[in-house]
Amino acid sequence: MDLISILIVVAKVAFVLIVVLHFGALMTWAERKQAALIQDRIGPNRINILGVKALGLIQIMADGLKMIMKEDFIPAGAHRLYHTLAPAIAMFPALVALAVVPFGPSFDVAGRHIELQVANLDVGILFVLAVSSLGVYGIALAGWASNNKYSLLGTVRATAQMISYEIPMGLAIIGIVMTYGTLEMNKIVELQGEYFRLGGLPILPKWGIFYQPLGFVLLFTALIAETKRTPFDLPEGESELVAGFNVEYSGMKWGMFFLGEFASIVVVSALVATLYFGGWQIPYVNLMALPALPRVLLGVATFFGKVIVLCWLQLLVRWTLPRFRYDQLMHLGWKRLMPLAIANLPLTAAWIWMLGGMKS
Amino acid sequence: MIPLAHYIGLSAMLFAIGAAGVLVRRNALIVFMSVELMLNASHLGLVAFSRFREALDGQVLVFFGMTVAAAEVAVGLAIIIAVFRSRKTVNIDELRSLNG
Amino acid sequence: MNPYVPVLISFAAAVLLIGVFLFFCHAFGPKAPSPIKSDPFECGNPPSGPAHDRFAVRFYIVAMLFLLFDIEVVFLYPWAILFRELGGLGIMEMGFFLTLLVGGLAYVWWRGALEWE
Amino acid sequence: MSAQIAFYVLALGALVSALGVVLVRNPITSALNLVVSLCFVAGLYALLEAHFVAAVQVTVYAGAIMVLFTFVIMLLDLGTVPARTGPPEGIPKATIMGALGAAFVGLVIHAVRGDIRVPTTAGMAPERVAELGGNSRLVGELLFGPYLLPFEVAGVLLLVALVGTVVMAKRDSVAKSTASRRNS
Repeated sequence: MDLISILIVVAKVAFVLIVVLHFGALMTWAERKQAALIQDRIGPNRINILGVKALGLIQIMADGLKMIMKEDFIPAGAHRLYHTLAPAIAMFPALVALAVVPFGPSFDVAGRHIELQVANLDVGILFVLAVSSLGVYGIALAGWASNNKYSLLGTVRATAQMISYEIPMGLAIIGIVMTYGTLEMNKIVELQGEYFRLGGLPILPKWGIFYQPLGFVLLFTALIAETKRTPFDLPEGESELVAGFNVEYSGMKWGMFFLGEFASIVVVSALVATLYFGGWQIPYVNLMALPALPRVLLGVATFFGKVIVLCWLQLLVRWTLPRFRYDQLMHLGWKRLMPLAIANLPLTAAWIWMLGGMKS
Repeated sequence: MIPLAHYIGLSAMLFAIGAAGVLVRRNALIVFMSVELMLNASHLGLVAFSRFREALDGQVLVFFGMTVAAAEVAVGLAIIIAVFRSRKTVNIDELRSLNG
Repeated sequence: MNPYVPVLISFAAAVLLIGVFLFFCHAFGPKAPSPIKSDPFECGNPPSGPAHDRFAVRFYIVAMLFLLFDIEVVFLYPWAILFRELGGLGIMEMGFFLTLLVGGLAYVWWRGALEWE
Repeated sequence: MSAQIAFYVLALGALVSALGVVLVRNPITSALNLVVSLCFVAGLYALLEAHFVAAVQVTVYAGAIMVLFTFVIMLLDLGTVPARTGPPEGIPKATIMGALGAAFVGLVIHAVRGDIRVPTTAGMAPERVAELGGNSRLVGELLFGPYLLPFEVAGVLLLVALVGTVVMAKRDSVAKSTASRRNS
């Protein structure tokens, strides 16, 4: 445990944080542009620095600056400490959940073996589940500490929604664990580099999506519900709850909920890309045979390409589907996703057994 | 390596804090949380012994312990809610109707 | 290196970042409190009654069901890791457990605990 | 050396937050302190190389059991229930309990002074565990081997708890339907 390996870890952590935050910030811009496209508008295009508009990208900086310059306001009767703590807790999981996700192939440099993954834990996927299950407290505290009826109602709805969709989420991931027989993320990505073969010819990469099409749909739905965005934005429901659990938040604290939400979109995409779309693997290209530099560049670019596509998919979902009613939301979670997620387990077992991957 | 005795001492302290909470506090929910604290102290002891015996059985037992805790909390809180609905209190000193 | 060292560094970095954000929102920006502003927001009306109120029993039921099913899901993880090695016997073992899980869900459904009218 | 520092930091954190559970007035603060304490103990599990149990501790204990506690406290609006209606939470009683607790801890520490030696029969040292496929896999092998019967019984226990919870909570929900309509 020398200084250099610590520095390498710090660099990796910084890289992941910077990527999550920048992707999150870019998502605010992408979301508005995508919405404008769908609604036949132009979207942000006015803000400029010395005439440079950069497609409206400067808007992100303006938004950030605006949030910092706003009054940090705590309503009367609110619990001051918890009011401040809530956005911090809500944002925390999105910032650390990617620590176990590998974002590129490993390489050797100067006699060191470097894995492009912050922490390779034995319990990999369970770490993501454990950390994200703590995010509920941020939402719960936000509503409870605000001393506002709408906040509390939004909080109760949000908490019930998050915990309801955590079960189908956990069950859907079990399909992936059954398929690859490990919880370690880097092994899962490694195994997705192999192929289904027909007469020795590689036909399809062994990606999770080909083993688990149903599981993918379930997990993606459950994860979108966990991020609390339309069509699952009941907790915020502008038209009924004015803004739900974050009514009484302003300035950067509100911005933290907001940024946390966009960062968790990135986390969701990274998780789905890793579990179902081969992570940094490129189909039919053996990255590990390439020299270190092109291998890393190609691998990292592939991974983030997949993440961007999945983020964009979530934007499309958000601007295409209308909001559910609360009873429909609970109905979908407990009466549709849950039985399907349980049914997915015997289906997976049968499928793997048919492919001959099992000891009898 | 930290000696096993340290873990056992810590476990005893956590257990004592939990036990004191059960005996002193009157809010049924906090009493319940103190029980969880005691349970957790015993889990810590089990895991520590499991590590020093170099056998994983203790960890499996802790897993079962958590299952029992979950079942107990679900039913226990349902009881507390039912009591609160009929008596409008969770103060255990006011719930004496079983005393006869 | 112990795999938890990077996790710790990651946690520390996240806490640091959040601290910077909180400092930003504390340090810049005006401070102009007023009694009207600090009223709880109720769409412009004067606030009526206390903000905290008791909620429907359905919400407790959802939370309790979540807890029990969460445990069952966690039990499935070690099985899923060993699934290929355990073979037919493992499927039978888990089949029994899953039957209980499905039975529980069916019971809850039948009792109408999942209804939100 | 760093393991020692980690142990003492985690132990101190667990103790302080455990005291927080018992000493504070506000039930929400109590619950949050317990969450923190549970997370510190999860850290101790990780230090003891029990990775799977550590992850389950956070997911189930901190992420599900304590969420239920928080939920109940928030929903029953216990933050505003008068804190002391019965006899006061008296100082004499607390002192006696504190003394008893201290005596208990002293007894345990006296009993384990120096150190305890335990036989290592199964030979599952951390290095060996890593060789055999990791902590989660080996815990699973025990769970679906020698502990199969308890595992199935745990399933039955969960089913019973489920039925009990629903019966208990559903029984008076009809009478409260007015309240629930107001809050839906």
